Amino acid sequence: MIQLRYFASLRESLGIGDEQVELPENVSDLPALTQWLQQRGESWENALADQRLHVAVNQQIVPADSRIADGDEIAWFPPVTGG
Amino acid sequence: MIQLRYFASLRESLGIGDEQVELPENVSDLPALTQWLQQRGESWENALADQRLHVAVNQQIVPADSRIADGDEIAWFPPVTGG
Amino acid sequence: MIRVQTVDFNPADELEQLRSVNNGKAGAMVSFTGLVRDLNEGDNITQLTLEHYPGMTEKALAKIETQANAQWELTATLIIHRVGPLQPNDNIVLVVAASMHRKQAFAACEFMIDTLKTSAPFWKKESLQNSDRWLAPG
Amino acid sequence: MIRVQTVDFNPADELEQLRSVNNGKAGAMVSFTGLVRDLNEGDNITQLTLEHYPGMTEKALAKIETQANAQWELTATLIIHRVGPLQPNDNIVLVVAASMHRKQAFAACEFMIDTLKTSAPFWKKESLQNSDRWLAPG
Repeated sequence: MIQLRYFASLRESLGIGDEQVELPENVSDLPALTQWLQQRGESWENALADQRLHVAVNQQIVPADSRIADGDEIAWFPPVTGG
Repeated sequence: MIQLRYFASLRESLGIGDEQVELPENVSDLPALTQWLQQRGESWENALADQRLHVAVNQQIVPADSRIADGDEIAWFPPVTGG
Repeated sequence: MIRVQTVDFNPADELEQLRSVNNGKAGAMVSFTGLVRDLNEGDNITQLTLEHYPGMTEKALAKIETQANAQWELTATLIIHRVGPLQPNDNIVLVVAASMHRKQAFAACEFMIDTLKTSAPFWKKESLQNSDRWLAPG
Repeated sequence: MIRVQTVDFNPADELEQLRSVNNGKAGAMVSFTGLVRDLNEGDNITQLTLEHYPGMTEKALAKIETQANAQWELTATLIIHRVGPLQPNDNIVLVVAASMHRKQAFAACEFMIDTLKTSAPFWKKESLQNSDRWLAPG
């Protein structure tokens, strides 16, 4: 299983904040995972195509082409605006 | 009359914090006033010779050769160390 | 010390608390308080909602504190950030750096709030009279 | 606002007071608190006495505030400086700048304390175990 999380405007666009899914066969990096999620429909395709999104794996921001593994927590979110 | 004030280590060296004196004849600038005060004795001569001293006329720091007039408030003090 | 919380904090009490444990070590304490503004881009703000990433946010703040302490000689640091719905003039964030040296306290405090704004996972949503909008980095 | 006083002040109360009158205008408030250190140049400090030039000091502080407000967009400024005998960890000075912009609040606060240290007529005398000494600018 992998834990997926979506924050802020992305969470609202997708209508979901977090979910647990089985890591699909043949998916071992972020581009493949994103592509797999984008097959869910147009809203997913568009929302995850946003180049400004950051991705964190296990609560660390990582490059968009990073590898992933079973058990990871993967989060997508727009640029941060705290403070 | 002019008001003279001495602060901090200078006040302690001179043993006086403030005084009112008649502006002496022929004294119309700070160098002449300083010279006149230095005639009071060695402690005055030495203390007022300190090049690090600042002079304020009417509560504004001024150049050491500034003119003075009757009614002025003149203050000498070492470099400031507040804050 | 870092804290992420929904409840309000009192910058005054936090500073006094830091001062009481300081016990004469630091000569300089610099604080930054971020407040909810009532006006942004010409619009009246009725509410500001702070979302965060529980777990990652705390790690990000702890890392910022660690970086500041590595770069400057500090006797104490503090970061408190609120989350949830806030009203105009509410406290959002408090960042404090204490040092023997004033320049270092200023530099560290400014570094911590600057870094927080670009790297800690918080997101702001403004409520206007009749609509909401997510803020973009400014 | 400026104040020169012998009695203590509470940075927390002062900040809270500024915040309450801020009423949503400023988004950023930066404060500097100067504290009496218990150690200086390797010596234990038992007391620090602040002398000032009544009248001129207030004018110098007011001028610093005016300069800061001319140079940056500020919604509020505050300078409080104590005089007389102080003990280690006592508050010496509080400088606050509030602004809509964080960079401006930092710059203005640092300008005010830097300028105060070089131009406002205050003098510090340290009491050690068995002697006193006047401080030179550092």
